[in-house]
Amino acid sequence: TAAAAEATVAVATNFLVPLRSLSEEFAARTGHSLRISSGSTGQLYAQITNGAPYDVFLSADAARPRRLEEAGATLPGTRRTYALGRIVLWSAEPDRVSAGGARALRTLGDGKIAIANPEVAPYGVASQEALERLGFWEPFQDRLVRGINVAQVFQFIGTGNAAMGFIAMSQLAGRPKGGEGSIWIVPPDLHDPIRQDMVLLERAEGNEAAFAFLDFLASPEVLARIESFGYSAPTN
Amino acid sequence: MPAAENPAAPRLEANLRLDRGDFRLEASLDARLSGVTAVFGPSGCGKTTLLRAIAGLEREARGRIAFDGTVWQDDRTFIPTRERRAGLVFQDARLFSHLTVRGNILYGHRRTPADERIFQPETVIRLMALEPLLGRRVSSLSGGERQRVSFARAVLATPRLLLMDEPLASLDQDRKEEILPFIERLAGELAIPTLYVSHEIDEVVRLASDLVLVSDGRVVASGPIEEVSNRFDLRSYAGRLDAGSIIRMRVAGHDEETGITRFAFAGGEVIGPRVDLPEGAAINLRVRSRDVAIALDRPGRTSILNVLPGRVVEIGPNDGPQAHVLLDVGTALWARIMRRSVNELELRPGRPVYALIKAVAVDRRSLGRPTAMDLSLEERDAAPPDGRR
Amino acid sequence: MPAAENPAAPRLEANLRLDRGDFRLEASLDARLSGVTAVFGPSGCGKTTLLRAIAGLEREARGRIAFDGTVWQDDRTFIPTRERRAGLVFQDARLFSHLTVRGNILYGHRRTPADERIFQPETVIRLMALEPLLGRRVSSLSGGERQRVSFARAVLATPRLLLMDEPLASLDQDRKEEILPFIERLAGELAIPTLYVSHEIDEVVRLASDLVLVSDGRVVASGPIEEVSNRFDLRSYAGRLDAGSIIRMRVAGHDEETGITRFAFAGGEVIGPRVDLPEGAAINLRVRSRDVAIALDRPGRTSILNVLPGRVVEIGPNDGPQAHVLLDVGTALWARIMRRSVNELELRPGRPVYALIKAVAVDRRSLGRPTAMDLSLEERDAAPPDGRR
Amino acid sequence: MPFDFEPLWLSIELAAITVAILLAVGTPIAWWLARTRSRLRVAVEAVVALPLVLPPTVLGFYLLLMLGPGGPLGGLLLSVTGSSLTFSFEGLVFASTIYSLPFVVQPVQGAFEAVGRGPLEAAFALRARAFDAFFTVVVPMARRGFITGGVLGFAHTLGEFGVVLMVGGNIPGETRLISIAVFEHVETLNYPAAHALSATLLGFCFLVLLTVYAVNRRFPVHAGR
Amino acid sequence: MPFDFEPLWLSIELAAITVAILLAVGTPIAWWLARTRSRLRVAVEAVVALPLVLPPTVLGFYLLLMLGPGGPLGGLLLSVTGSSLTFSFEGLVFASTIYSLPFVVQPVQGAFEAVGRGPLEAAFALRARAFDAFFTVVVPMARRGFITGGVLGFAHTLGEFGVVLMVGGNIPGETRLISIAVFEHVETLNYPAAHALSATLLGFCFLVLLTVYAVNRRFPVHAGR
Ligand SMILES: Nc1ncnc2c1ncn2[C@@H]1O[C@H](COP(=O)(O)OP(=O)(O)OP(=O)(O)O)[C@@H](O)[C@H]1O
Ligand SMILES: Nc1ncnc2c1ncn2[C@@H]1O[C@H](COP(=O)(O)OP(=O)(O)OP(=O)(O)O)[C@@H](O)[C@H]1O
Ligand SMILES: [Mg+2]
Ligand SMILES: [Mg+2]
Repeated sequence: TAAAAEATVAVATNFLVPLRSLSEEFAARTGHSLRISSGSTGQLYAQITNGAPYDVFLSADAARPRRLEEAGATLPGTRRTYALGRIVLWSAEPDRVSAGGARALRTLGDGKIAIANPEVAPYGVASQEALERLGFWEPFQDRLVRGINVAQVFQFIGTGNAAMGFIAMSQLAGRPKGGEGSIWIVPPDLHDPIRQDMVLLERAEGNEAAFAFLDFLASPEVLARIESFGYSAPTN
Repeated sequence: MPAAENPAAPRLEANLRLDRGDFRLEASLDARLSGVTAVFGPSGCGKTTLLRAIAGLEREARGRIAFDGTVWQDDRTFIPTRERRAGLVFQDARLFSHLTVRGNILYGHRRTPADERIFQPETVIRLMALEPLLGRRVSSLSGGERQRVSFARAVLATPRLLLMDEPLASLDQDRKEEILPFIERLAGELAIPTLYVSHEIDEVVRLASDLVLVSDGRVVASGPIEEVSNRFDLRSYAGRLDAGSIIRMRVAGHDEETGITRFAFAGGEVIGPRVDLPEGAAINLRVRSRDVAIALDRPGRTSILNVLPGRVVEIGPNDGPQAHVLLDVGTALWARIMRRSVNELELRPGRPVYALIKAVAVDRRSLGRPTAMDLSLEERDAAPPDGRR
Repeated sequence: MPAAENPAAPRLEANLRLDRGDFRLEASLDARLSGVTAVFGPSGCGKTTLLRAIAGLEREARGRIAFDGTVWQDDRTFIPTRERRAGLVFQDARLFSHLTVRGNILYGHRRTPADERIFQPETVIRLMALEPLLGRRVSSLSGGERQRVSFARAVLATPRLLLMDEPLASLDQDRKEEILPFIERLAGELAIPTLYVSHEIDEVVRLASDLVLVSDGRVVASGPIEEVSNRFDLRSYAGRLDAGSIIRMRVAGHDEETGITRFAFAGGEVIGPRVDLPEGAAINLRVRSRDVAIALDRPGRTSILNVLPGRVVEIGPNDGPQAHVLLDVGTALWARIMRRSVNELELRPGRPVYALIKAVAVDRRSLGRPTAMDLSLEERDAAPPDGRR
Repeated sequence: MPFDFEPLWLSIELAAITVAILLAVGTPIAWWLARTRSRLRVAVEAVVALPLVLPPTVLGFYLLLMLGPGGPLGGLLLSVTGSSLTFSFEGLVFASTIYSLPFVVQPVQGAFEAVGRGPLEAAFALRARAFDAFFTVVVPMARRGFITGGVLGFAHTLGEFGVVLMVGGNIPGETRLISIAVFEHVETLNYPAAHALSATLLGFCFLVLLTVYAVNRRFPVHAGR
Repeated sequence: MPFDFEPLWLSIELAAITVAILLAVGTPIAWWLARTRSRLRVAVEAVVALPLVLPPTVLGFYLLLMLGPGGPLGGLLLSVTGSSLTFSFEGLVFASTIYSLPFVVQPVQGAFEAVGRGPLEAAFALRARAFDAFFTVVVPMARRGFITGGVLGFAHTLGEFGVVLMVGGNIPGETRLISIAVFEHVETLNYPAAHALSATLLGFCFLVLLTVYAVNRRFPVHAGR
């Protein structure tokens, strides 16, 4: 149909790997291409409000796309949830947390438990909620270490510095040998949904690639792919 | 010829004032500079500061400096150092540690337009015996080697006025003997007037035609060296500076066999060690007053080869146990003898006497023995436009 | 008394080898050091390097050094500089730029145990006229002021061996006159042997009892100064070093009115400018060979006050137009006269002659005029344990 | 994924340009600081060191504010040149320059002070003009300071990523530097790639530093005795 | 939210301790580098500069590996002291020390080289022992280098963020530094708080630097003439 276009996508780091893989499919299917910039959600937000040349914003939360929309920096009607995050409790030691729930957490002893910083990371908020609902938030205060994001939490645990911690399920899914150590998939009812929203930015006006990408992400095949990356499909 | 008597010599006027903590330089100088003018004074009296101010390195110095008709500095003007073309040999060498000896020596030369250059680097290098050092880093040089490099460097920039701050202080006598005639020629034949700070009385007396006496930041006297150094009112400043008498003579003849040269002057002839000058050449000889004895009778068979008849002109005021006696032997001649002899010999103005001078005490004062310098003068016209290597 | 003749004087043995690019130090020295031993040699011959090696600052120097019975360095030992207690006055002052003059001066003093200290800081400060400078930053000092600080600093650390590298090069004559007697006493009465590098012939001759001649990295001779400086085979090294004759005398009497002192020696009496010593005191006098004339007849009425009868002992080998003639006037006396006079006067060994010496040419050689130093010696015992302020 | 050299070259280019600018800008500042007797000197010294104090991302944030189209500098630039500096290679250069300035100014200033006025005066007396003397005497004698400053500035620009990520926006081929690429690999748990890139970076820098120091060593500035 | 001073004090404490350790550790290294004729010197110089090249988070990651219970150093520490260094203030100190080492070593080394052997030799000849001479002569004469190094090290430790976040784990009262706090405010769009904290940090550092430079200025090391 139309000539091939290019859209610049600003993506929260936790969705970078899935996006890279999806962008090939996108290109194959639509003939358009993506330029991908990644960063933390807060960083991307600050950049966007200061004129960054992005067409599409894939956030790790729901708040910032909304704020951009409120500020009128987006194309109306383009904000939607593209994935729901899942958290898992992970330990590098086999069987340590397989039992799940309070039993798993009780094995912590003097060790450290790592979560993403709830102040800045949606996954951290979910982790905090899960701990609170299981009644461990208060008792663990002195054993809590906070990573800037789940990637850092993964490193804390992977290097054995933290005994266990909450990471994104997508992190394990993205790894060839995702099964090492032990995991417990946190049931969704232990935390509010981690909505990862996207929005087209003002700059995407008339950019066919950007609109095509919006549709692409909502297609059922792609949603299935997103689930395979360790997310839940959005329900809207 | 002392500069003061030479109307063609460039005139240096300086009226400077500079405060440095407790020290105040307040120097007033108005001198015609030709040849070497010695700057003499005790340690810490402000000689270095004065030279620096003349060179334009003391921005805070207030006052006026004019050289050879150009105002270098006054209330409105401040000509920078490089345009003054004042060559400086610093007391502390100040070699460029990142350059080799060659790099140091050629630094100023390369910045001198070819038509202003007087010397070939090779000439100066040979004279200063710097060949073996050329490729060396300056950090490996000995004290005297540094001084030679510093000296060569300044000279090769062909300054209009050379300011030397104890340039030969750590050189041995032989090396000095090589370099002194070179300085004399720079100042004399090449007309690069030179202010020369030195504590070495011998050096001062040998080199300088004029003398600037500095004390406690002030210029207390300046003028021809014999005059200043013999002025009785300046004794306390000039201290042990014993210039003696400088006598202009002509070479009257050589006696190859005994290694003797005869010099003729108004009062007759004097004998001294051989000098390499053709018959008839003019030369300044120096006779120190301490080397002159006085006799009333012509002595008999002695090794004292110079016996000059004359008469007493004046006897200096009381100067401790010693007395300075001015004789007229066809020219003025100072003698320093014990006051007791003045009494014993009943010396008084007008009395006929003989002046006795050992031949070995006759110093040729300028026009040193031939050195690499003589070559340099021949090369001067033949010099290629660029001395770079 | 030259050290070589003094069996109580500490012995310095050095057998050193050090390579520095093209330059090789290969010095062999075995000398008893008492008083001042001058190190003399042309620029770049290795004097500084030799002193540094003796002080233990040249780690790469191979060989053996022993001083006063202690091995400082050999194949296995290397005593560090501070334990050698070799005081160094560097050619380039090397003051501590972060300290004031006072801080510099007291640096070594504070590190010297109270019972080893010989001087009060006040004494040395007074002698060097450093009072007005005490609070100053060293960067504001003049060249001569730096040297004085450097000198004071070294002395106040009470070294066992003092190594001085041209310490007085930029000092004026008056200041030198103040400091030289101090050095003489350091070396003489306080028995701090001193190796003293200088290019100043006058200084060397005045201060040193012994001489080490260095040439091209090697020690070519060492021994009592009169001997070394008069050895004909060393003429080419010793160059223009004219030591003359050093004669031990007693003060025979003063003539206050004429400012004259009479000195008695084996051959009679000599007259010279007044010295401040009591009658009967021993003193070394120096008579330079250039100041001695020879006569066959006793001269008549002249200002030459010293006429010493004697005879010719020896006439030196051909040395250009000049001749060195050794006389016996009751003591050995060298005369330098023109060779022509040797012929004219038909001088030959055994011939009776008169030696003529102007009184103004009689130099007292050591035991200078009284200075702050005299005070310091009195203070020595009364010194409080700590000189800090 | 084939080894992607682009971020490496881009980083080297950025570091080289930044160091060049830092030397050009930092040298006069250092010279002024080393020479002046002005009372301002102390304040300027402190200001030069300040960029260091802020966390890089925060500094980046402020630079973004300042350089963005709404910022004071960015607005000006926009109206003059038609584009602001953010999200461009030029913007990275600007940000790195600000951020690494103290690394260059301070060592160079120290070296200038150590050289002192003496050599300059000697050069003037040898007919050198001010610039000539500065470049042929002062600069070579202060070489150690330039090397220290250049190395710190270069290495720091290579390694820095907070500021450049913020100001540059991680745009492939334009502002995606090797430090950001390494960071991305770590963030996405692609450790082998991170190790490989880091090793490349380290190896490259090690060689560069080795060369710089080896060359420097052959020309010791100061007398060893 | 009341203004939370804890991260500020913690940061200052960290920076102060780090600088103290850096001076203690960096000085001998700098001295060795300035004096040695070993061929190793060039390599060591390069190695010292290397931490700079890695992006902080990457360096933090490697430190995490090294210091973790499975790492070479962490394992050793664990068996000796019962705990590894990660997620503790001590760990931050260690990490900051590694990270800021070149900032101290290089200027100090430069200053040592500028001082040269001369003053040391003079001190030895004045009976000073090696340590005495070093501290009473070499160090004061190299003061400018120490100040440069100390300032760069201090400011950089205050501003550093990637490494400390990684190694420290952001534990309030223990490893939560002001740089992290500022970053959090920026990330959460709490700009007023970020501005306030940044301003406090800058103001404090400005005063510190002003004092350091003003004091230094009163004791110029080198002759001005
Ligand atoms: N790295 C080097 N390569 C070659 N020669 C060197 C090196 N370092 C020193 N020298 C030479 O060693 C010699 C001895 O130097 P030293 O400083 O001991 O001389 P000196 O006798 O003290 O001279 P001066 O009276 O001029 O101070 C000098 O000729 C010097 O050039
Ligand atoms: N900042 C200062 N405060 C007080 N006095 C100072 C200051 N700077 C220099 N001086 C003094 O100025 C005087 C002149 O110094 P200058 O270097 O000109 O002396 P000089 O005649 O060259 O001495 P020398 O023969 O010893 O080299 C010295 O007494 C020095 O102490
Ligand atoms: Mg001077
Ligand atoms: Mg020497």
